[in-house]
Amino acid sequence: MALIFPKSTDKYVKIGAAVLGLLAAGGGALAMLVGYPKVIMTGYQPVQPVPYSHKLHAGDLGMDCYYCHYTVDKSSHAAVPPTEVCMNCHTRVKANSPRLEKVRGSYETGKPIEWVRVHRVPDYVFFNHQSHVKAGVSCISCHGRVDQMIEVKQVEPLNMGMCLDCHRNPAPHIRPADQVTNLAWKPDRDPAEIGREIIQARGINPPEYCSGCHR
Amino acid sequence: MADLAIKDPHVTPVLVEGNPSLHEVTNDVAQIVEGINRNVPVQWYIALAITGSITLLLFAMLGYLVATGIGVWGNNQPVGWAWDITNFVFWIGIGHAGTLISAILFLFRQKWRTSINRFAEAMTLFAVACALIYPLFHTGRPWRAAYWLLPLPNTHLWVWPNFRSPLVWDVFAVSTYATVSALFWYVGLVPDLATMRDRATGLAQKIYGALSLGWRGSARHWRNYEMAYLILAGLSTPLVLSVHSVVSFDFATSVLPGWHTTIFPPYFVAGAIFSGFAMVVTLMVIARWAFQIEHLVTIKHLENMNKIMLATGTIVGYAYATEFFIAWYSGNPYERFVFINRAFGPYAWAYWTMISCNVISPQFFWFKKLRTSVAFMFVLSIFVNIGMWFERFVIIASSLHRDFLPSSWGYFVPTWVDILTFLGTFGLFLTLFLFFVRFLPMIAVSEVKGMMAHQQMHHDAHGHAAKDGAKTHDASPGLTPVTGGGH
Amino acid sequence: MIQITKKLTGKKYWRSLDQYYQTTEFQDWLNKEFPTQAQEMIDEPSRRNVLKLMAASFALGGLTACRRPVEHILPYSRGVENLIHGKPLFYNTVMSLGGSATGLTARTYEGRPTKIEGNPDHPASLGATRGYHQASVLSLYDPGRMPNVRGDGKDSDWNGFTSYVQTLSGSLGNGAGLRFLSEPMNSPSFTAVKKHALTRFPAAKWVEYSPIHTTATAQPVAPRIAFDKAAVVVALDSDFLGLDDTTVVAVKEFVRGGRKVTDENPLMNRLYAVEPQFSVTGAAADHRFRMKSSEIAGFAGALLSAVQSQELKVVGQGNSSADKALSAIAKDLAANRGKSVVVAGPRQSGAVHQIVHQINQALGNVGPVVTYLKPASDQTRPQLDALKELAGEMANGQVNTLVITAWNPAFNAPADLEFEANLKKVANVIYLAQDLDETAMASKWAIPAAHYLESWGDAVAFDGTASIQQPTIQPLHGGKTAAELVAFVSGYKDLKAYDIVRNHWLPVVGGEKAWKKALHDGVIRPAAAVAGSAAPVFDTATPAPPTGGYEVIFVPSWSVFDGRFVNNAWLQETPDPMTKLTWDNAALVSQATARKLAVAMGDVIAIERNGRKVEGAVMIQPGLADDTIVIPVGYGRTKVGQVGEGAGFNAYKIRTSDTFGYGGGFNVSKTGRVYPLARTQEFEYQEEPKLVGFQEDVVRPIVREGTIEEFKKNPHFATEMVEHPPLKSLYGDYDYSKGQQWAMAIDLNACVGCNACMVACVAENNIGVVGKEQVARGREMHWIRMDRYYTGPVDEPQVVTAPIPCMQCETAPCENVCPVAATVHSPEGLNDMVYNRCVGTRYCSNNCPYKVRRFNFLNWHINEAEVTKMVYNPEVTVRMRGVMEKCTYCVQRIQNAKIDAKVEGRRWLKDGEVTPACAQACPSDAIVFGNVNDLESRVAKMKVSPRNYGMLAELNTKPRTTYLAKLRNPNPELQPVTAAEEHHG
Amino acid sequence: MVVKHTNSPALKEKSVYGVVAEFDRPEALVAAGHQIHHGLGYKKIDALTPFPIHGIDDAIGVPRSILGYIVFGFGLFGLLNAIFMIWYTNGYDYPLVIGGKPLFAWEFSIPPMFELTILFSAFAAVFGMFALNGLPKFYHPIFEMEGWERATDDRYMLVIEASDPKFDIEQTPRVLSELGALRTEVIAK
Repeated sequence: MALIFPKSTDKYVKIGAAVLGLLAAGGGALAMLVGYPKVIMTGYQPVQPVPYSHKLHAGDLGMDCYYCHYTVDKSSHAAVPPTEVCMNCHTRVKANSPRLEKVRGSYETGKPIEWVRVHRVPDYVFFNHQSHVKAGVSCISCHGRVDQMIEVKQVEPLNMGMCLDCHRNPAPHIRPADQVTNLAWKPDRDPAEIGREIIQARGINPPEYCSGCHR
Repeated sequence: MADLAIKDPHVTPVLVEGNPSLHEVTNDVAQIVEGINRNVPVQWYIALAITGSITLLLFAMLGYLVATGIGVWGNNQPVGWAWDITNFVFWIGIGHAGTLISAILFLFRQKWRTSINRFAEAMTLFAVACALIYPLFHTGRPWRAAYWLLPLPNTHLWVWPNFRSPLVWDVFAVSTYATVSALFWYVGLVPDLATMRDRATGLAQKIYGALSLGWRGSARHWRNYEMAYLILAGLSTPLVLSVHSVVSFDFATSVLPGWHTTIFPPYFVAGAIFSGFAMVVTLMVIARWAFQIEHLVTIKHLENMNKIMLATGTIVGYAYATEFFIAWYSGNPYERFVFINRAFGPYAWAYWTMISCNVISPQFFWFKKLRTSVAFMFVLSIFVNIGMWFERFVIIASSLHRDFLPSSWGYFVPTWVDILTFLGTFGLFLTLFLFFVRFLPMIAVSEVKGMMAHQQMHHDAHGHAAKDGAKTHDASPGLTPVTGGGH
Repeated sequence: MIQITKKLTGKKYWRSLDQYYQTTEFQDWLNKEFPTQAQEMIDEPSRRNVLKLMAASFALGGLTACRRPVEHILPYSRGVENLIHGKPLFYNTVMSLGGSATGLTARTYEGRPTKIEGNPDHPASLGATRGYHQASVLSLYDPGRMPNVRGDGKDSDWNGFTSYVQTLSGSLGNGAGLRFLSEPMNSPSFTAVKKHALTRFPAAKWVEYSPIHTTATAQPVAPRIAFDKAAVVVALDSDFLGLDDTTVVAVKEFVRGGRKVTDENPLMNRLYAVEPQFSVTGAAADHRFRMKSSEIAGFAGALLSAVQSQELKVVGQGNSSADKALSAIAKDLAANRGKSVVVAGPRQSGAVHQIVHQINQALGNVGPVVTYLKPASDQTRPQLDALKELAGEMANGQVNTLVITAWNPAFNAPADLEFEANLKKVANVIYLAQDLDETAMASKWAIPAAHYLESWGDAVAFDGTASIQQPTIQPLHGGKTAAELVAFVSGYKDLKAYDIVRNHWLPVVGGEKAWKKALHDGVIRPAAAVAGSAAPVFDTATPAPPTGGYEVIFVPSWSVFDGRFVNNAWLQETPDPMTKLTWDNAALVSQATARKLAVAMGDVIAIERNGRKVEGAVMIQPGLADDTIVIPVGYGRTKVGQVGEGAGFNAYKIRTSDTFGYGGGFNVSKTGRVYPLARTQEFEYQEEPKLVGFQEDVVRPIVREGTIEEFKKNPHFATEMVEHPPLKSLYGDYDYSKGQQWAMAIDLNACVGCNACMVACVAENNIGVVGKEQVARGREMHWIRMDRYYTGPVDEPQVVTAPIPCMQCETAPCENVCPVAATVHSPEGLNDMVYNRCVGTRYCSNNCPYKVRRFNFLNWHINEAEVTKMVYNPEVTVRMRGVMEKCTYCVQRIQNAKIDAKVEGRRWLKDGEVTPACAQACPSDAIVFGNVNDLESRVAKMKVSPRNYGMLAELNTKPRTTYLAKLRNPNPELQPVTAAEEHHG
Repeated sequence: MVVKHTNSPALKEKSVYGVVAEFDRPEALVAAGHQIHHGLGYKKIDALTPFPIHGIDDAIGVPRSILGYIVFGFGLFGLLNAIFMIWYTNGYDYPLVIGGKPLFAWEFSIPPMFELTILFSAFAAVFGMFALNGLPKFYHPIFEMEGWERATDDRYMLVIEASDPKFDIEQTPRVLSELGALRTEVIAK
């Protein structure tokens, strides 16, 4: 009787299967790579309405983070400063630079500057800056070397895995209170060791249970 | 079930009537498919149009549900589960007959299974497909449940399922069952697909050819094939028992009076077989009439299934009685109340529907006249289907609606969405079935032929075999076909 | 829950149904009873929301999109004084309701008040609140509030009103045609403005009126009863634990006085309640007797002669159980001379109060227990007389200008005064309107009223302690206060509320510093002297109400008070403590009366007297006086915002000035219509319903109670009510002996079932309101509910109440069954519920023996106005559709307290440093929360009380919330049937 | 290509796949196979039948299937897999206190352990079977024989492959005919 499939069919079937297998494997690997939090959740760097350079202020001029983000050790929110704070200096410094147009405008009209939010956690996560800063967790742990960024960029995934890694092993991220905002801090010995000592002394026990952050 | 084995080796039961030749058998089955291929009877299209539109209705309801919320159903506090899980258990239960026939009856060497197992297995798959809708869509956020219930990584954090939860056990049990049943079904199909391939022409031949993977029926194939089939049967037997046991754990491991019962696993399994066979009978009665295969699916087959329904139905009835006794005997007031409430409370109507359909009606099958009457068994099998649905509803709703604290007691009333969704699953079920009978051999031809050849041997050997039915195989000169007969 | 299958009228809170009320389909549909139809009706509108819903759900689900939507941060342009973004600010203020002031503390976030607590320094609050106070913050954000000034039925503005007043003031002359109608005055600064106004217009008249008579307003003298000094209390038609007063003082003192029973000190006060309705006071009573209001006077008289006659032989004339008990009660009183009290409710006539006063005098209770104070208001004549006179003057055109600062008189004035009609006869009606209500529609000018949380004011408490009403937010709709309006109309053009209040108080307190302190403390010390005469004069002139036929009793509603909270969804959904009815009022009748009328639950009856008629649904409530119909007033508003419209029926329609409190002579007829009622609790008894003959009687030992005698005999009677095998775990137990372990103890003997905890919980935890249908379907969301069970004989039952929050079981059945580990245990013993992990299988709720878990069957927040969303507590996630939620012990408060402690370098919290909303609001201090591992904590001490038992602990759930059994202190001479005895017998 | 009858050996042996003989009854097939294998000592024999014929394996010397061992191995793997998965996810990677139960315990692990064992075994059984059978194999010379369609219907084919040392393009078909084949046919590669 007539042949259903030519002789070569099986060859092609084998090749096809092999190709499919490779594609599946490759695709899976790719998905894992792309899906990896560090990859998909970082790198967000929006353009801000005012060309404010953290590198200049926090880095070169060496202003302390607290100066602008003055509620970071008092409240869950790290306040984005009122225009007032900018004007404390800029009434004299660069008083009529065109790049500060928006700032002066806001100060005169009382209309807020529309800063674009860079770092965010979902609504159901209750992150508290005060408790972290007071415990000695440096800004750098979540925000990176902001003092070297001209335009602020998200460098950490800020996902739950990241939170838990630190909550389960806080020592490497704990610093003496006076070094929290010193992003360039280079201790002479193993920072984790220092962290452990502080944890011992202060009895720091970060929550690992759900209601610690989800309410 | 060994008591269902054919008692007397001398009188071989008529499992195929009119003593057709093997070729005629092949034709009878294959031509159902091919005949349709050439000119499909208009009835088929009408049927498909009806079931198809009901299926669309199902999808519409599910879409509406996902878009709006579980609130479109009647579920409430305290009746957190109602028709959703009732339908799930109902369909899963129906999904037990197929694998049971293929596996357990195979191990018990029930030759009569060969004419109905393919059909029953198909039914199993479609029933499980319908069942699988509910565990997913009864959740408040199915788009999350879809992958959070499985041990898969997730971008935010690898939070894992809770393996203490019977629902997770369910996910494993039901998905395993679905997979294994599908494999079992396909393995059984391969030789017949080869047969179809060798009869077909053109595109059909290509398709059947591809599906049959170049099956040649070589002795080397058959040897591995039989081993695989035997192993699958051996695996499926505990599996089929485990599935409904695990489903029953959803209730048995809870603290709720009326759910927290050790009798559930066996009693659920019995109930599942009961409902499964009922559904097979319902559909088979229609199919054998519609496709004129009465000589392949004989009264004998149907009668055997009715016997099994009689047996399992009685087991189920006994379980109901035991529940009551234990509730009384436990002296636990909550336990006692739940059962009194079942029989005499707001859901008494459901309870007595269940009793009359599941316990009383199958008793008619004690009479041979009735259990061999096609019309009667058809009606009765439908009653059993209804009864078994109500069993699940009674267990779920009547236990939930009045539990420990009277302050939180309530009542459940279904909404039109509840009703149409359930109706829709029947649409899906039947649509799949229509495609099955249209494109695949609904009877395991190779097995039937094997069995016939074996009975042929029997005649030639004019029953010189030993008195024991099981031994006959070994005794007859090494020419006994195996599938459907066993070694 | 037959209601489910039936038509449910009344406003659906979470979606509008206007379009249906016109259509004919709706009318046909009314007659059908198929749930499928009902479902159609309910679901139709939400199809339009499909897309919104999907969006909402995904957004809230926190789906990480590859492309992130741009979010803006808008900082202040200039910093705000002492505002720290994300930290709450607390302001002390004061709220007046029904003529009494309650000092409150408002919690604000970024200038939004979100939560009200009691001010512990305030004598009328002592830190606790009623549901009204808790919910008042929602009324502030009510989208139905009066949005702008209305003149001559058209939208106008303040300027328009100004010019109008300018032209008007010319025509006012000496004020002969000028009248003022205000709420009962308890605001010193407003009183000052009033004086100014009346001096400016000498011929003008000022009338005070409130539709609800409270202890503070019913009589020309305000009795001050120190319940903590009374060993025996006899309440005659008095709901002093309930709504006789909107403050919580009586509850606090009554409980402190003799309900906090310990095994060292098993002393308990005794409460007799003789009443027509079934009030929470009756529920708390050790002996409760039902008696028609009209018979109270006779009973009081008999009691008087009994206590006066030395041998106490006198018995009551009637043959009710109360009359039989009379001599025993008299003996009991006589045995407690100087430390007992008889109290009559504000609905009773002055004559009754007179008698009660004489009884107290005869018993020497006046002085040690009862003193009489000057009411805050200086209006000496009975309110109704003044109002009647005003109505008369309006009718015959003597009034050409009427300034109304009282709430909605057109709706709530006695029907016989035809107030709404008479308003039309007045040329210039100026009305300070909360919303566009009946009165606003009948007025020439309607001015938006400022909410107390957004305006300056003051109020003086019963003991003369004044408090400044401090605003927490700018007026949302540019509302005015009563004082401002009156000042404005009477010619003080640009006098702001702030000036009015400050000008009045600055000299009084003496200086800026004291003023600041007054604002900070929320009270002004010393209190003004308010002592009244020892020989009080009661209003005996007003004749007693008519009798005969059916007697109707008009009571304030727990939900809407006099109707002003009809548009407040939190209160509407909070069930009545006794009837468990939501979103409606009903005509409450006893079984006997229901039989007599041949009506069942939900049957609509017509109640008629002198041609005034109203139709309303019947609800059968055990324990009411026969031939008596109890009707909560305030429902059946016709002009109201989206929440309250169509809820209940308007009892004011048949409430005339002669039947103001209660009255007989009503005719009742059946209409044949049925009106479905939505209740949160359908089963009234702990006894299992008798379904079949051979079923034995089982009383479930859930809310356990006994008598004080039983307690003395066997302090552990409660735990011994249940026998069970030793509770062993398959795996062995988890160790909770370390660290802080949170737990709660609820003293059922203190709880009066006032529901304050429920409303407080709703306010604190952003709990969704579901509306009437959904309640009827059993989908209400309250994290803490108030279970109410009747015990004893059906016609003379007693009542036990129990707040049921999550038990935070150590071996929680809910946790085991969750497939995605969305509910797990914290090392501090909390049963955490993780909304963002929940997929909503509802398995946990099924497996919860207490059924305290609540599922978001639909998106309850979908139709909430933007302004209403301002009330959300930013510390708590707003749950989306499809997830489970439940009581968390206010974990947000625990976490914040822990953070504060850590910042201070403390590991452990002090006892009382964290208080859940329910415990904080509780007027009777029944709910106590704390760390059980701190043996000094109040909760740890309660846990070791012999009365302490775990509900359903026999299931080995190891609940963290436990209960202290309820006790009754019956008079040995009157053998009562207590539930405890039924357990044994 | 197909060649009828046996007298003119047009076919070179090396281009021949083998000889197929068609029988109409299973007994005949088995008898013939038995004779060919045990009697005449042919090795490379195969039987192609529409349904399994018991006894043919011994007759033509087909060894027992080894599938069982494969399945057992995979089943065991499935079991260990399940144990590891539950321990790793619930007990190690993300420990959570749930209902006061231990992080890992065999009691609550039994159902998934069982199911995964079954699942892996089933996969092994099916795909193992196909693998052992060298399926899928869409082309096979035998398909070219005349009247193949009846090999899956009601005829029983016996094949002697050309690679068999005793194979003889003249003899073998004759032998088969003598053993009662209805007809024989030489199949090209």
